[in-house]
Amino acid sequence: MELAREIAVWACIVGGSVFCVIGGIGLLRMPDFYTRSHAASITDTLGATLILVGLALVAGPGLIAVKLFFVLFLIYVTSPTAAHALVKAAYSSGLDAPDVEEGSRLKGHLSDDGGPGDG
Amino acid sequence: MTGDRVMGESIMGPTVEIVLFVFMIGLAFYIASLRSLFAAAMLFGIFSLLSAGALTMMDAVDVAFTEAAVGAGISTVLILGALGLTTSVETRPIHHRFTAKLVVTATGLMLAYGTLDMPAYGDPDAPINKHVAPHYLYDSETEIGIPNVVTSVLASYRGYDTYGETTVVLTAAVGAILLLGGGVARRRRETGSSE
Amino acid sequence: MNVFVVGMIGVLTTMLLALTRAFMGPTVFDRVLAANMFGTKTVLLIAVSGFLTGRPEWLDLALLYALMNFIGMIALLRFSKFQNLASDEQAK
Amino acid sequence: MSRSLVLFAHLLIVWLLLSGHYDPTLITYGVLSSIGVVALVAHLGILDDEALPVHMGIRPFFYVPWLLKEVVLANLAVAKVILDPRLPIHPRILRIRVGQKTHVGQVIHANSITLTPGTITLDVRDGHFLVHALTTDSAEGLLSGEMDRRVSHLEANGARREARRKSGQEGSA
Repeated sequence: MELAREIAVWACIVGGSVFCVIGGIGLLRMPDFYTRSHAASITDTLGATLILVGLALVAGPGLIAVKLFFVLFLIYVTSPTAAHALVKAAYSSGLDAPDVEEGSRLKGHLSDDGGPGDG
Repeated sequence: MTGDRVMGESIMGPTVEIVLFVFMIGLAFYIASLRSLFAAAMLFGIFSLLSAGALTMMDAVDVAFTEAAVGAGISTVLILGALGLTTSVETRPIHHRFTAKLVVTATGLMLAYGTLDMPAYGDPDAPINKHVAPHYLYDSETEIGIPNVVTSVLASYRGYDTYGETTVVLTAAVGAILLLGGGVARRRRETGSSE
Repeated sequence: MNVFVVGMIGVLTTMLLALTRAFMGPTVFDRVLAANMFGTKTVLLIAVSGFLTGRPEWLDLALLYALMNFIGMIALLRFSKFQNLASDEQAK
Repeated sequence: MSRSLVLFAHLLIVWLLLSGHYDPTLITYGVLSSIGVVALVAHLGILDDEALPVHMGIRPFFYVPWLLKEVVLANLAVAKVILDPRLPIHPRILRIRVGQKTHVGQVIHANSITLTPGTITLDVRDGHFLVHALTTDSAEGLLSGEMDRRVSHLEANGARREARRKSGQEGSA
């Protein structure tokens, strides 16, 4: 039981760290602002979740675990709001973005235009 | 795991502090070289978060929180407000300001020299840990009945002081809002532009 | 090797990467994005370091940081007029 | 009134969970500050369906696990894209029609889209979202409309109530 918990803790915290770093790499690799914000959202969701859940497993049930879930909840509520506000500000200021396409017309035809890598 | 934790604490704490300090120094030099003031304001926010992290690592949790609230929160907003009134790019200096660099370097060296006289970080025999601090730490809970020492110091031992401080800050904020905020909003409405 | 040390290294590495993006820009939005990500990483750093040094009470601080970060971010975006700033930066 | 009570209960529970000290003095402070916040919120008049969507009942408890599953899957997909040396992205902006009637529903939908890596809501305009999608896969996931259906189900009651309120206003106007 203790061993299983230890393994779960390691898996969560190491996994969370790896996802954070992947998000950071994405932040550097992606070609423009909009694509970078996708990379940033990885660190805010799975990276933060795994690390905080790992810490909660260490703490065991109790006040500390509750606080960890509060932190997680706050991140989950605030990070998309902040990301949306930022992206919207960028878009409305006219930062270079792809053209708007009609979703209803594209449905089922997405893979036809352009392969991976272009755009 | 317990043994690991003690070892992790003894090595990892200072390492993290050093890493954070290296980040801060690099950031400071980068900010100094920047011409775009908006970017500088953003990086100042990151600088505050870094120093808050460093303060947390040095156990000054309450100072760290003040740093984050004031440094990363309020002052970023204030700097941006000031930027709204001026241009957001610093003009290039005409000549190389050698004297300025000399003065800054000398001041920095003097400050670093001053720290040599201070007691070592975390020294239990330092004057600050010998005088009233133990009294607050050990007796405040029985005397005041509030578990958080900082709260009982702020709100009880020096309650009048805090009261005065709060009044001054509140009055200043109200005054500033009345003098500045209303004016800016009215001007903006009249011109109707985002200039 | 302590598991918290691993977490700490991960978070610090991510901070370094975000810092690099904040240095590189090129637009203001990239810098704001990096600053915002940096804020979340500070929350994680404090949470992990609290466990590392055996004092999980620091979580209160992490909680407040998460709130402050959000408020600061929204205040910033409401406050700044991005049109001017973006073009200024491009002129640089 | 019932809304105020629900809010008060929530605030007090949060206080008790975060404080960790349970002696009469501190609990009294908690009760007093909760009452203060409820009074302030009531005075500001912002205590409505948007602030406290009680009409959703327990349905969020079914939506959140599904959302978390989607978030994890999207994370894995985007992480794979980032680590791929060819960086196979195809960024595009899609205009999609959404079925939510209430503001709460639209906010939940827009935030869920943004929370899922690979898609970010750029703009919300009556009945339409502008969404930036990173890859073809994430765009396809978006167009399948499953999230739209689930959020619509979440607000089902609220939509009816909103419609009733609108018709009532028109009747009285």
